[in-house]
Amino acid sequence: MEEGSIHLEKQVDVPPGLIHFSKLDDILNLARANSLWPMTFGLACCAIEMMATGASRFDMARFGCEVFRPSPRQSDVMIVSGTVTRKMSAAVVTLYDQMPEPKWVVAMGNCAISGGPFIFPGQYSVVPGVDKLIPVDVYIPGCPPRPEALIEGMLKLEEKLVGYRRKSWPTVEAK
Amino acid sequence: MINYFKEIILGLRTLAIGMRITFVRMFHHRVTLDYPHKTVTMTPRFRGHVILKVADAKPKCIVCMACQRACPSGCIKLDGEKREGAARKSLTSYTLNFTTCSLCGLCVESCAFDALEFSKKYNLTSMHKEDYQAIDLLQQAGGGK
Amino acid sequence: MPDNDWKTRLVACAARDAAQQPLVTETPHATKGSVLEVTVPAADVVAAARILDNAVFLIEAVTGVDWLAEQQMELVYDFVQMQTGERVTLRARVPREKPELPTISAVYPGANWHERETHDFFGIVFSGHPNLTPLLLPEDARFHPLRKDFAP
Amino acid sequence: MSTDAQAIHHESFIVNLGPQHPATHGVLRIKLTMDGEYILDAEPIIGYGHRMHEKMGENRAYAKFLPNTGRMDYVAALFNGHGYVCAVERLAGLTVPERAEYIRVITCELNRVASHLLWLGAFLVDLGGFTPLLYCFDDREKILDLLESVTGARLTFCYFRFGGVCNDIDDTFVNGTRDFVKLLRSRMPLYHDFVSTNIIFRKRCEGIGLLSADTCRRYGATGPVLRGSGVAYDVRKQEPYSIYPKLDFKIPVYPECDCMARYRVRVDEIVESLRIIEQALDQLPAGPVMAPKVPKILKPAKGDCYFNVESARGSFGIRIVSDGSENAYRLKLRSPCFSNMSLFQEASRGMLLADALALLGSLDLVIPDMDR
Repeated sequence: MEEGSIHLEKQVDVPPGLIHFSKLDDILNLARANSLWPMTFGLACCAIEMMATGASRFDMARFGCEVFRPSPRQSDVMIVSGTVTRKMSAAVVTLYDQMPEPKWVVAMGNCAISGGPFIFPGQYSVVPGVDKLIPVDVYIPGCPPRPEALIEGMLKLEEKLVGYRRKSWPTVEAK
Repeated sequence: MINYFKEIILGLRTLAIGMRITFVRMFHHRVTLDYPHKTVTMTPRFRGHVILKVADAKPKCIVCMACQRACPSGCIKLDGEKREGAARKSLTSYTLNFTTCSLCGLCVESCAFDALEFSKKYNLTSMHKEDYQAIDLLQQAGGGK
Repeated sequence: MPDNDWKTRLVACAARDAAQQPLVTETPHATKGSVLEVTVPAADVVAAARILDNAVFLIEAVTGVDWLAEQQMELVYDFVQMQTGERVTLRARVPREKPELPTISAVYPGANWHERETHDFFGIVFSGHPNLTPLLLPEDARFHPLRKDFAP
Repeated sequence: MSTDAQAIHHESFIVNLGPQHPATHGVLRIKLTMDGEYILDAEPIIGYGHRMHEKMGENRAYAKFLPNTGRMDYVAALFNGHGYVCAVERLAGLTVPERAEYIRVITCELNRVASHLLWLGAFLVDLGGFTPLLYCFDDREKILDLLESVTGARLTFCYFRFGGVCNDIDDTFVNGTRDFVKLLRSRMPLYHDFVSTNIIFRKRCEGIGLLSADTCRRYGATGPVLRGSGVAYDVRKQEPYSIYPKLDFKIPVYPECDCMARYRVRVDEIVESLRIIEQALDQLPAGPVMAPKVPKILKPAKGDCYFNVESARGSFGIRIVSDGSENAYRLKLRSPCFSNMSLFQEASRGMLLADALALLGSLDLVIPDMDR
């Protein structure tokens, strides 16, 4: 890697706990799934759609994830909304490290997934996907994704946590 | 000293105004869209990712490569072959890397044969990145082989 | 007191071509977007900027162009008059192997960032600049991406 | 005062604001040297959102740069597109049908209203009031619905093309816009009641963040920042482009130089934009929306040109240097946020930190527009 760029380190997987309480874990996960606290972490265009999702029309509060925390230490979901540049990558990793376990990452938008339209041969600034830096749980493609897609992504994350999709949130097939 | 009390009174007044607005709003219609319960209909021009148009169970694409050339981020890859006895080239593969797409719509505009259109899929999500890195549009359009 | 005589003073400041004519082009606004284009010697940029400052011009942008074929770097300064909307473009050329010219950030403090950005992208050195460190690129960047021979 | 106490008094410390901080609206970092609650020096460190737009302009064909224009100042994306297509049209000598010009102005002004509404909400969140944001977003969503029905996207519209626009507007859009203009007019008193009269808001804005007209000029600050300092500079009036000369609108100017003046300028601009939209809808001519002969691959003649538009944040300029090939030789993007932000270091000196954040909010920054 050339001079002037920040080295992207490989993440070390956190080992699972030694003792498991299966039922208790299920209950804990159910509680976590219904009160995901995202971090206010806007990087680029998608951040505006994230704000729109939190605002009146789409209202993320209905899913228990309206408590946008400005501090990483109080949040458990990181919505990477926008392009991660090499200059920013160290800060993204620090923020991720500062979040308490358990924590999840949602890559919102094409830039966060793969660098999006800013990837071209000879590019010098954009990290090709935030999954090169931190483990990502849910990918939401789009440029930018609509707020419905972000809501769908949070529901997907809940599904990942508890293992099933709640009956009260029906699956929507786009027409 | 008088100013101090004036400000307190003014503050209470503005507080009352704000509370009044919020209170009145409680009896207005709901602004929030009940998303997963109500499906949102997309406008006809909504730009989702592109899909191939089909006519007579065959994609209308004639493999002129105009969309591949027009794409700013190079996310369309298509290939075709000239079969024996066929009047035009037929499509053998059409893959879209949706993760680098910028949804600009230049591909659809560049198509002179009306073979591409936007899908209305507005709420795609996945736990796997690979799902969108190579979307096989030909398969979605119903084969072609 | 705004200086109304800025045009003649600016022309006097301009560089001369082979026939000793000042390198000044005046174009209608609709064709190029600027009213007056003046090429000045690299050393006289500050003097030209001072003339424009006295005539209450607003600094719009400072940028560079890398002319690889001619082995030169061109500096382009854009100014606009706030009342009349007149637009003046200053140009200066420096050799590509030693791109250096004085900074105008003492006259226009806003040029500070523009010059840092130009230094980032082209490696042009603005002598006398208070803080010529990378602005948009990472702090330790040593590359100049908008040079035509840049290869990452 | 003893020497010890003096030493403590003059002890300064460094606070890092950002790159992730809710008040910086994105990935801006400010290195603050503080003396207690007072700022001694604030050095903005930018570039965390640098996305190489200028480089991409050089190695992509002219048409392929179009999607990028929506991603610089994404809150008011249409203005960048407008500046870019106008610059290329000027360079290539293309003429635009009149209907397309009207559609451009109508959509741009709608976008300006949306941008100012978003700013209003976000600014008030900075100052500690959350409720108005919900009202602002409600109105903004209505604009986005209108724009989505015509452009197909909610935020990063890629709508303008060289020689026109890619979709014609229909009666639904025209009627919807008329209804929206009426609705927003009726909502303006609500914002006034909610915000302008609020004592906390006034205390935090009046006389805070003073920027003299001369400071703005020397730093190149434009848009509502400059107009809030008493200078009536607006590209739409000073260097009229598109169909703005045919429309009757005022440039709101307030001479107070503080955050409140900038707030008032923006709110008045919303009202003026609504007027522009109504007039443009009334005058809307019939006809095509694309110039008849636009080459598929543009190769403008050698030369360069500059084009300015009045974006929601100030004067957005594009300089294109063409060498006759299908890519631009050099594409310079002059973003208003970059210049507006550069005066922060000088303006914030000696301010309280909380006031500096009010100033930062009132500059209406979009970080990827600044970093480009």
